Amino acid sequence: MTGLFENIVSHGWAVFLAKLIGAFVVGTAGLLWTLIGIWFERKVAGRFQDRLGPNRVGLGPKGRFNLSYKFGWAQSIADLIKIFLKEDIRNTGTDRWTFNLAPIMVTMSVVLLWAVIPFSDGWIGTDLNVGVAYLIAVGGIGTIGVMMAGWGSNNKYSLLAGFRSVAQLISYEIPMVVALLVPVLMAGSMSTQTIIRQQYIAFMFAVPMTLLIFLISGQAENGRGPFDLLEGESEIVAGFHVEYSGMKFGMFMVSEFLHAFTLGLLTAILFMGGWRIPFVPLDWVQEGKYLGSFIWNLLGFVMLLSKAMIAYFVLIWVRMTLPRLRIDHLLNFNWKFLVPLSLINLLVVAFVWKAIPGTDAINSFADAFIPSVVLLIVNMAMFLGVGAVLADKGRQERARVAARVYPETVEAAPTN
Amino acid sequence: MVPLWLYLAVAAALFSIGMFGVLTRRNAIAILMSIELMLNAVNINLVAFWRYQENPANLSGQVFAIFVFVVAAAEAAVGLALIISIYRNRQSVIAEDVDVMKW
Amino acid sequence: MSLHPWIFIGLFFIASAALPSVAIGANWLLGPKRPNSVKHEPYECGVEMVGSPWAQFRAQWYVFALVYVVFDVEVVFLFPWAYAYNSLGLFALFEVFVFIALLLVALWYVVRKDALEWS
Amino acid sequence: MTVELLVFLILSALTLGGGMLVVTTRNLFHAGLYLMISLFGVAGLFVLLTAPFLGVVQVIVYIGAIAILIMLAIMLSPNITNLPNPFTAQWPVGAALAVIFFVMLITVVTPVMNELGADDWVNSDQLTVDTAGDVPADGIATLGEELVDPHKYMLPFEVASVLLMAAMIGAVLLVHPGKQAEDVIEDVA
Repeated sequence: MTGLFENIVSHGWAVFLAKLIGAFVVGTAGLLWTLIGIWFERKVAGRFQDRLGPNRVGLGPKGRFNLSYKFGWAQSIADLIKIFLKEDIRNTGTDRWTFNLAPIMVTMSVVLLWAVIPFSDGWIGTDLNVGVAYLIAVGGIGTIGVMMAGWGSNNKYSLLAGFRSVAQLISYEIPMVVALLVPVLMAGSMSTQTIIRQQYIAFMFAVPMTLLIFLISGQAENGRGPFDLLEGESEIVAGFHVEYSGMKFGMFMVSEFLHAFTLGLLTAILFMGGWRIPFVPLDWVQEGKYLGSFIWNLLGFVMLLSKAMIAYFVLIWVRMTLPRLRIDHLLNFNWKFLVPLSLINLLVVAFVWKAIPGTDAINSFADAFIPSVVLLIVNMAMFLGVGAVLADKGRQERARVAARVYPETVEAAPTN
Repeated sequence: MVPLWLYLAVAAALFSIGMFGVLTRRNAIAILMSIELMLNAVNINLVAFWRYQENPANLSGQVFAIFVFVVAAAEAAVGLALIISIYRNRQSVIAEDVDVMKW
Repeated sequence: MSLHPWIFIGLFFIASAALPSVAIGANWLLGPKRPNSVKHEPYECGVEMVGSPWAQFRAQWYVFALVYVVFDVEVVFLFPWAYAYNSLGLFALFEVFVFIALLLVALWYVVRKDALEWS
Repeated sequence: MTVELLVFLILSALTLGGGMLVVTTRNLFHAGLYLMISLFGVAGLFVLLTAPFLGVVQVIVYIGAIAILIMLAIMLSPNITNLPNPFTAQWPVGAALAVIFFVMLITVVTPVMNELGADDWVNSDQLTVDTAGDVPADGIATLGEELVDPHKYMLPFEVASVLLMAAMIGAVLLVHPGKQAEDVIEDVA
């Protein structure tokens, strides 16, 4: 691409133009991906709830059950067209700039994540040496957007939900960040690309506990699944974006879906080995052996997408299965359980990492094998410990609630 | 590269703006925000001097800036807590109204 | 260290701000505009709005943000440590252990004070 | 004008413009947002000074945490959108002092520049190209090593932890007085 422009303009401008176009292409691809993502999610959600999901819109051959548009693949496109034709309402008393900028900020915070996502060995926006810290920094912009939306709407529900959302977002950012430290520590780098290259054995097999913490806090950061009380229909009507309509509301929707998928991507990159194809040596891909580098890159891209889809599917699964948490439970769970657990987990991994010799230079599957097995065993022990603690807490809590709600039954029942 | 004095000028201007805010705003939270601006001016200076020394391999400027972050965080946390506490007792966040110690 | 990658980040900033703006702008152009005073009232489940949305909020929210700030700053120290961990000795781990332990003690205190309790 | 200078000018405009608006806006919520813009400009300046880690940390800590804390505190206090009179009566004195201080700082900066060998300091890459050395390729690793190095910054590192602990406990005690603390306050008052 740069070469193409060099014929027309000077080298500096050629690089600039190529990068600008690259940025727009990646950003647009990200936003358009939501069309597929939303369709996929609605389909999967439909199956979880024992229904079909979107099945009308779209052209296709006649199906077995005489439903000619069975897959509804064009549902998202129809929704897109519809949302473009909606009236853009701004209610009285809103703070104009704050109100209008909020959806842009929220979308930005998600799209910006894509700048450092390595889609393949050679396909990456830019490989920052502070990549993981950048991911966290960008995430913070979304919090500001939520706050602006809540405040700018001149609505009690919005403001209250904005407060709640901010409390949730900032609370769950801590375990997420601490969980991100573990891959950084194991790879000895903050660059997303290096983290992938260092996963001779995917980190998810070595540190499943960290993966779990990351997924839980990521899901909460995204405000989905059991943590979707910031838009709980029965409590605060639609959360901080109750006053938004048309594309501004659409942008909140898009950013939520895109964030969910990006979370899947990040899980794939940081814990599942990213574009690395299992059992294929790294230098085949990097030097383009046998197949040529384009094919390897393409294969890596497909690999990354399928891993991301698996993670995304798990997240949808959790979202569709678990009931919504109450806000006090949500915050208690974070501060009294997840934050200490993530910090202790970090220390344990760091200790094991130092205790095993040879972890400072891992350059092959064989190097990674023993540390991974030891870490896995340690993680299993941690799972058992945490499970025991949780089971004990659960028993106490049930007894406490029972004593409050049915005092007479508890007194009558045998104490043991 | 951009000459050093430009960074220093920006930092000086930011510091003066912050100072103006601290001296003239009535709202205590606004004063605190101005203080944050001043701290940032200091940080710009620290990092600029670090960058323009002959041997930037010595990271003292960056380390200093990080410790300024810590101090700023602690200051903001305690300062705002004080303001909220004062508001609770005296129903005001105007700095001039808090004059019990002015005798 | 070159600043080269950051040019892309800067451009990505522009792109990621421009794309949603274009979408919202297109919606503004394409959508109908039929304002009326009822439609533009703030939503309160159909009831007319009473008073300003500026109800007084509790300091509860502030406590969460406060604890968050402290842990966020802590993470800033942990990032370089984790980055350089492979070239550090066991003593560095001990230092970080003390570092984290102090903050966990503070968190324990805050929890014991019931300051993080939703009341 | 080089690209770097252009970027620098944009970032300083963000920083100073944002800062200016912070101290003059009546609406405190907007002031908080302008503060974020200003801090963001500073983060950009850090990146331009080849300290990208600091730039990112600036966004994480200042914008993502401290500014949000300030915003929450703003939203907790009443009557923020239209302060009747945002400035004290002595604001001209404050403005004059700030201007004098600014002029003073600039005049202090100038001789230093001259001493360092940039006679024509208004128009130069002289100073910078000659004296500024190369930044280490792996600055963050060095940062990590130095922070926990007993001969370098180990003590400040641990003291930072103590400071944060004290700040957290103290601030929570102030905002969330338990039963005993409330009694104490009432006794004093």
